[in-house]
Amino acid sequence: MADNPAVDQKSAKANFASDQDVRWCPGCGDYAILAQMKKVLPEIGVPREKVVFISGIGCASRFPYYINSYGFHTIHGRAPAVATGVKLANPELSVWIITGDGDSLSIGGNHLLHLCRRNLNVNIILFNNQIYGLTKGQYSPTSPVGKRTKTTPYGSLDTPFNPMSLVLGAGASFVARTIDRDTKHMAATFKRAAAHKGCSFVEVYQNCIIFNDGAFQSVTDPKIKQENLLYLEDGRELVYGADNDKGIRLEGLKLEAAALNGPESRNGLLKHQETMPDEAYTYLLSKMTERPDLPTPIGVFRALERPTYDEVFMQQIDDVTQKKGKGNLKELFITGNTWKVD
Amino acid sequence: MADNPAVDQKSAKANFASDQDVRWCPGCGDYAILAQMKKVLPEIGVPREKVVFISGIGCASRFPYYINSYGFHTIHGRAPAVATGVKLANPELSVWIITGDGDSLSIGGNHLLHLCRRNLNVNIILFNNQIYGLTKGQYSPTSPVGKRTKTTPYGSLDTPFNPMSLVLGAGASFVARTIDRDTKHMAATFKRAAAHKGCSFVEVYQNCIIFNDGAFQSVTDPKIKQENLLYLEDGRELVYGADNDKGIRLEGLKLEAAALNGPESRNGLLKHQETMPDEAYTYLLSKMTERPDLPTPIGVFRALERPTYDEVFMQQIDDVTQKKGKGNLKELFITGNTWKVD
Amino acid sequence: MKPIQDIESVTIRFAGDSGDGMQVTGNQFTITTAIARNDLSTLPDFPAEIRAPAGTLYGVSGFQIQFSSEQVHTPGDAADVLVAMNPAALQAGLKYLKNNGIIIINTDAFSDRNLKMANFQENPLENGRLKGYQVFPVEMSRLTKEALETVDLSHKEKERCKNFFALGMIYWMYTRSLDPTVQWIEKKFASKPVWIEANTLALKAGRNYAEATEIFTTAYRVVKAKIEPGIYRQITGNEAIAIGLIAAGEKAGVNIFYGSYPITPASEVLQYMALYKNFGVKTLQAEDEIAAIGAAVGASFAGNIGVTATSGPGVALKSEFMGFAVMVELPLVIINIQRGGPSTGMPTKTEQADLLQSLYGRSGEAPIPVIAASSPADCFHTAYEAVKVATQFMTPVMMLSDVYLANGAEPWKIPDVDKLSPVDIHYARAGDAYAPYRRNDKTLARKWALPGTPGLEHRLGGLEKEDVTGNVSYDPDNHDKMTRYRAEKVARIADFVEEPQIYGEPQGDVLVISWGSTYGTVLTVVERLIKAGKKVSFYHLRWLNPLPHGLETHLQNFKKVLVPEINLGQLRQILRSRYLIDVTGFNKVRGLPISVQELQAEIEKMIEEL
Amino acid sequence: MKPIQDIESVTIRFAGDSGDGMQVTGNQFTITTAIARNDLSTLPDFPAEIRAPAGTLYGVSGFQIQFSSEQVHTPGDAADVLVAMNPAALQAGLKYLKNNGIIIINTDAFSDRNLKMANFQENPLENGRLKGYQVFPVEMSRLTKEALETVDLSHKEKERCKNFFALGMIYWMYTRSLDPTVQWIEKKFASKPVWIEANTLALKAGRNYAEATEIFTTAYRVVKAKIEPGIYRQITGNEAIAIGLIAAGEKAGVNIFYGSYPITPASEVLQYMALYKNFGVKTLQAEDEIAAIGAAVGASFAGNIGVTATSGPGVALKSEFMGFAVMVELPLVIINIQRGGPSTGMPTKTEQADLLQSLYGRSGEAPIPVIAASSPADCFHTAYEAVKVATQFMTPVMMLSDVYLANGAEPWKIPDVDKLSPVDIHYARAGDAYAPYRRNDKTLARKWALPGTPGLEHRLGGLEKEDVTGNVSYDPDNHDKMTRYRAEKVARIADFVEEPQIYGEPQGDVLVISWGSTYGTVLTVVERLIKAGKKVSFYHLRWLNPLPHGLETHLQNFKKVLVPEINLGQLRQILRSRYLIDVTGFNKVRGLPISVQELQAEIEKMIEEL
Ligand SMILES: Cc1ncc(C[n+]2csc(CCOP(=O)(O)OP(=O)(O)O)c2C)c(N)n1
Ligand SMILES: Cc1ncc(C[n+]2csc(CCOP(=O)(O)OP(=O)(O)O)c2C)c(N)n1
Ligand code: SF4
Ligand code: SF4
Ligand SMILES: [Mg+2]
Ligand SMILES: [Mg+2]
Repeated sequence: MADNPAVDQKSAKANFASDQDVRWCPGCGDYAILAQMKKVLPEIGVPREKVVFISGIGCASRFPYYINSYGFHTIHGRAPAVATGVKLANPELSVWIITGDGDSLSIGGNHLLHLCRRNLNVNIILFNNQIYGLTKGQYSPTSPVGKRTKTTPYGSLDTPFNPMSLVLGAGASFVARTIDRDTKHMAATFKRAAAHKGCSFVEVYQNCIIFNDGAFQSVTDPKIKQENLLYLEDGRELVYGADNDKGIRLEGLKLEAAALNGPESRNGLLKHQETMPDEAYTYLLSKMTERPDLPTPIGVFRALERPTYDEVFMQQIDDVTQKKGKGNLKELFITGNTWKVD
Repeated sequence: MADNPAVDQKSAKANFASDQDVRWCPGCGDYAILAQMKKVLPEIGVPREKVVFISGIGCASRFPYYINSYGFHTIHGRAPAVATGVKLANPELSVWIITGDGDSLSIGGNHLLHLCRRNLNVNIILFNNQIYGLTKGQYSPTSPVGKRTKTTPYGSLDTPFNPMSLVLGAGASFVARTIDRDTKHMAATFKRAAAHKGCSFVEVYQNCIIFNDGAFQSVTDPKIKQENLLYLEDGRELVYGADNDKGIRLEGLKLEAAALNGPESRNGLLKHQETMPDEAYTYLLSKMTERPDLPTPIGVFRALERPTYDEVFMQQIDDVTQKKGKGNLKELFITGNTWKVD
Repeated sequence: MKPIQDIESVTIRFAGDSGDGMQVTGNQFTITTAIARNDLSTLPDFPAEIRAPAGTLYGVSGFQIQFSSEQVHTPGDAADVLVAMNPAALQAGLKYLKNNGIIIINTDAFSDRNLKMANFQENPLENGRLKGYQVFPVEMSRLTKEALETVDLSHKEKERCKNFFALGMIYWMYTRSLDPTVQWIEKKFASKPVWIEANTLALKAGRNYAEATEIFTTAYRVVKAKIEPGIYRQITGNEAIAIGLIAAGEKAGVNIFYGSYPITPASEVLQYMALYKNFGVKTLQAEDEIAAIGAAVGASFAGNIGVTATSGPGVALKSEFMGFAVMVELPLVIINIQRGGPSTGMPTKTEQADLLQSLYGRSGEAPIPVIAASSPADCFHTAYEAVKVATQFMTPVMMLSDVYLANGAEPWKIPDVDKLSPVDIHYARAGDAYAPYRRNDKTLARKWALPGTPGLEHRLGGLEKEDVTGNVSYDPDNHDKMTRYRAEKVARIADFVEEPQIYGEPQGDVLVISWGSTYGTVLTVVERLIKAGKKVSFYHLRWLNPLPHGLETHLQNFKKVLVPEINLGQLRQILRSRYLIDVTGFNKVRGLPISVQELQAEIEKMIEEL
Repeated sequence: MKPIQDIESVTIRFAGDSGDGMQVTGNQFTITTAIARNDLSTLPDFPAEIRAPAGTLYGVSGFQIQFSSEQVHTPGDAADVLVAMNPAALQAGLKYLKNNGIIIINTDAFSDRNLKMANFQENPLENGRLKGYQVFPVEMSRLTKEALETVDLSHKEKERCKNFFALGMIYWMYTRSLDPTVQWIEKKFASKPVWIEANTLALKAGRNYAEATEIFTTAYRVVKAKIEPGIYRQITGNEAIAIGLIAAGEKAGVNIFYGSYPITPASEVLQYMALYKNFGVKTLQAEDEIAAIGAAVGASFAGNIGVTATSGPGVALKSEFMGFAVMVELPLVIINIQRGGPSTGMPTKTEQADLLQSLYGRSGEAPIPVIAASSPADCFHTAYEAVKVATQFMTPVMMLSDVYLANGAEPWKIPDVDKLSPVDIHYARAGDAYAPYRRNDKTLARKWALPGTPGLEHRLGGLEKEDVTGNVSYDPDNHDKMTRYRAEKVARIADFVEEPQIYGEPQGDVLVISWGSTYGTVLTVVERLIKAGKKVSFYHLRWLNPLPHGLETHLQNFKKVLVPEINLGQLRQILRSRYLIDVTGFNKVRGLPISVQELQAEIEKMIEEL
């Protein structure tokens, strides 16, 4: 650590600020995310020139313009595809995908999931505001049933996706959630994502103050959030509430909230394990947001290492080259049945 | 039942046979699936003219040509989208989507998952042969790691999708698996899918004799399949093996295979429940194929009713019409600020 | 009373912060002007950002209206009057103002902070920067607050009424009645009486201030225009599309299935359609553009009329399904509301650069009829006609609009429902000996056989089909034949749809040909030039594919043919190829409508050089 | 010895069941013919089905070769000799046979069942159906099995060698050495000696049978052609593309990133590329066409050369990213191997109907250079040149091929690696004052700045960019300027690439203009007509965008201009528009190459009517 970390950090932060005017709506949750990212980047130990931010289209996707690194603002839903090319072209780059709930779960759902299954070593930050911001307020695949928006004047009919369950179903190796209003938690989560070798998926609850203000009120309003938030910490029991007076235990294969009112009431409380090899545990965590009786978990749901795509991809090239020798054009040209005419 | 069911069934089966030459490779598993479908259709109680088969592109997707009903052979990966329009245009139709593993999980993955979350009342039959058949033998998103195919001459690097986990993650309400070689089971499964109100997803293990012969040998070879197959039956314990001498029990949140060698060894065996509201149970079933030590479950994994999309969609139209009165063009024209010029 | 001066036409531009209510102000002025029976045309000018920080240049929201005692076809190149609610609005608005134009300024917003944000080094009210204009500085915020002294609202709330104060002043200047706006306020705020009081007071205060203060010396009057009798409403292009589609569905007796994915500037059409569920309209916000058109095609297969709308990047995604629709010959309407391209381009700016994409953006020989709307209200008729041709010919139809039409508004003479032309559909009926690809002799359309009908079971797909039977066929001659059938079917549409009329003499020096939203500009220019005795005529293309039969003759009857387009010459290229005539282009790709002035200059130069 | 007759050129068609090994037979005959120094051109004709049931018509697999002592540019319209291994092959093959042509028939396959499956009511060998042909009935299956009596294989296995028996007969007929094939057999079956024995025996038995039996009376000899000295190999279009890309990558010193999604007929290119990982080639089978091009664009951003290949329906999906690539100005090669359209169309049949899609299938003004290959071997040079222009001009380049080139093969004169033209890249370097959109004076290309380089951090995207800085800009004049820059950059490519040479006199009666795979047919026809004294010349376009500077002059120097295309006149339309010349089209959309005969007849008629 530097002598004066505060100063260092500040200059480092400025280091990642680009010269572009930030053009989100005043009060948008995106600002807080940007601020944390600029704070975290100098701390992950990758020089600016090796950082690439790749986004699709949406309010969230303007993000790369505001970071002074390499940036690529691509097309709607396709950032994971572009990121795949970037990372495979140069595996040394630290690649960050910035996307919105429409960008990544509506038009871009397939690319996101293929990225997760392949386990490319990149970081995906999904700004989930449960709305289409840039196009001015249509519902998204994470908007709740009944939601009235510009395109659902009588209420939405579509059961929303559970982004966590979805990426777990696709085999994501790192899955986490954080909240725009919880800046420290957010910074810590970004750092964990950066540190994870493999595809890191981070859902950020992000408030769209214009078209969906208060969507996450239950977990951001200081008056009530303590009762609704469960902070996941590796090895710690699933305990929550302002007074840590509630916990989660398993009943059969089902999660139950339990009041903690005595030492023995702690029996059977689940203990969080990021590397839980049991598929079911993480999946149950992901489903908690669908249960009105359970709190919303935030933090790292899972961090399991498995070979990354870029790693095995480059390895295969090396192996084949080892085996066949470095390619030689002249030899390639005369492969197969040749004959000579003189 | 008719007096002579055999004859009746035969004529009914002929009833659904189209006049087109079937052009799959001799020995392809698709033939068996077609035969069972033609057998089942007359039994589900929907007249021919109300049946619509919709497919994408691939060997599997030629299917609609061979059924004498309404049929729509659309474009690669997009059958779920087309089916959505068909069903919403006329909810009385019995809509069947026929698709391959490439069609539905590679290019069409997103549409498939959105269909599942919306819970449109249609039936999806995915012919999973773990290969691209029609384009002559490239690997697919269900091909195992290491698989050598035309496009992976040195072995595939991509972790495959688990189709079951994926559709569960998307909220599918009916999920089942069957095998081309097990004709009776297949017929029964198709009937269950047809009977389910909501989006029914059926994975059929299908042998591509030309490009991926024997991919499912462990569950089709009469010599070994008994040890590798677990037949799911609602309310029945998870028991398998030629002599029903093995079972599945839960250890914490993990499934374990157990030898059954005495009455008390049956303690703690899991009992199959199609309507298990616990997310984790069905999810664990879906993950069994990733565990070499566990058998492959076939049958209905889940059959949970929830409102269907077509139902709420039409209901909303009715409600609005009720509330606003049937639309009147003249009134529509003069909505808003009007003025008169004489 | 101050003197009143008669004038023929005026262009006013209201400009302020996004939060200043300029769109409401503009719309109110428009309605009042329409009721006063002037002809008019309007254009809102939104910022690209959702909600830019207050006071910024890129947060300025504008609204322009041209009104006149003569016919008006554009919102005006440049404004006679600029109402600037803050420094940024002034800075951004100046370039739209005529020399010697009037500027009405809310001086209360001219704080140092605001000036800086608007890139003014010094206060332009003080440094002579506004010389050459007629400047009317008004402390609008203060005056509004004063007028509302007795009203039970906070200071901040009161200040929000200042747009009505500004509107009141303008009403005085153009001798307008306050009544329509007062009525509107009463309806709009029916549940919040305090706001009725506040806004009405502000409006009246503005009028009274203008009347009383010495800085306003003259009021103006634009006398009534000759306007066809009828009931009118103000309509934007996007709203007109929605209503046109619904009308066509009703006339056809078939449900409209509208599948779409939001994209600027097409999202609004989905938003309107979603409101009209009581017409049996089915709307699906699909997961992407491909699913949206796929569902529309599916709906068409099952007997609804499938419609989808998008903009350029979305059209790219839909093109595979458009080719499929050509093959399966089902009715389908694809609406492209063009915006600045290529790629994400300039999403809120107008352009006409997707014509070639509309015509050719598919693999294989995949002809699709293309129709373009010429004005906001014309979007109604165009959408209606697109549905009509799609069902009559069993074909996908591409309809083109653009940002300018989508957001622009004009008075729409409400048509008589009973006089709308019929939308005919040829169904195959139960009991028919149905051959899916047997064609109508005249239209070459096949018949529509709906799932659910016993005996008509059949299978369609994207593989080449055998003539008549529709079975899959790889026969070489059959493919050639079907390829030509598909082309010929589209060509024959020209035999059925109305031919455009030439405007002006049937021969002369210059024929101007336009399509889409340049209509208004070209018409204005040609009217002027004809008045000035020039031998200029005008032919506006409604169908771009097929081209009308009469076009060739017209082309030959003029010394020069000019095609103004907001692209690099796309229609021009088609015309040259088709008729081998040296058509000249006038092309500005600036994300803005072509201006009357620049086009007029160009044609005058052309005539001179003849 | 039987007499030997010299002839100039011969076309042979081998046809049999999918399982009969016709492709191997054809390929062996080809190599032997090449070694015997005839010029040649070949075309396999696969069934559309993967593996159709034995004996069916749609399961017939064919292979056609034309070889000659003169230059050969097509596999021949019609065959002199048809080798038919079963009734279906006979039925399907007859339409390709010349009057009085030779048919060599495996009579053992003429069972009732097979006849019925081939749609023969009666045995054509018996009912006079084959009158007008020279029929050679041979019991190939039986004779093969007899010849292999001593070999340790099952009856069924022995019968599988009958294709070598047939080949042996043809070798005798055309006085060919058996050696190359024997050597190939020895290599191919090195690990299965019994098959070496069997196949070699069958081959020799066929030769001996033809030599001995009285039914073959004459053998033929095609003397050596004048062929440029060098080392040759037989190459298909798809293989040539792969090798061309790899060569360009090596020359540039940059890795090729090849992202693709399988589709007929482009999948093979991915299959070849995947083999060559030891060249550092990176291949990704993406989840769809969009992801494939997206990854390629990403790779280009990060410093590889992104390449993607597909066919028509896939191009539709890629078009949004192509527009994006135009905007971000990165090198990218998109290869479209055209097939019969529209939609799924006729996936295994050839067509040239995606030219307009290539040029215009994107929203906005999004110009992309387009280059088309003219022959299987030319695919090498075309792919190479596409990469070269993509990097030199920082632009996406579209390369066109088609089914006919993809599957067809011809001798490729192996080029000298050291003489391949250089592939230059202009990188921005660390320390440069980098402005992402500062352009090269001559090419208008911007510089490539690779992520990882300190100090060159910058951001690209699909929104319109400010000139020089590349910042997002909605400025009207900037947009017009950038739009014209993008167009001009592509236009300037014509200043740098080689101009095609006119074939024949620079003026005359008819100029034939072609592009893509019609090259061979047109060249053959024009050669013949020139020999016959006609004033016909030929100009083949390699770049379709931009068009070569010299083209206009050529067009003016002929009385008539004819453009033969396998579409409804797409290049014709471009030429008419650009040059205002009444270009005539010759268009057959049959999924097949245009035949020499029909084109020749057309031109002769044209000349007559002059
Ligand atoms: C191909 C395409 N389709 C549609 C759009 C329009 N569009 C831009 S952003 C967006 C959705 C934005 O929502 P989200 O991804 O949630 O991002 P947010 O704005 O909420 O941050 C849409 C539909 C587009 N730009 N491109
Ligand atoms: C847009 C598009 N891309 C690619 C193809 C080529 N294609 C046809 S089928 C297919 C995959 C087939 O695999 P699968 O879906 O598993 O079906 P199967 O043939 O194995 O039954 C592909 C890639 C196509 N027809 N259209
Ligand atoms: S619209 Fe919503 S998400 Fe977009 S910038 Fe504004 S507040 Fe943020
Ligand atoms: S290629 Fe495979 S899946 Fe396709 S028809 Fe043949 S055996 Fe069946
Ligand atoms: Mg969002
Ligand atoms: Mg498959």
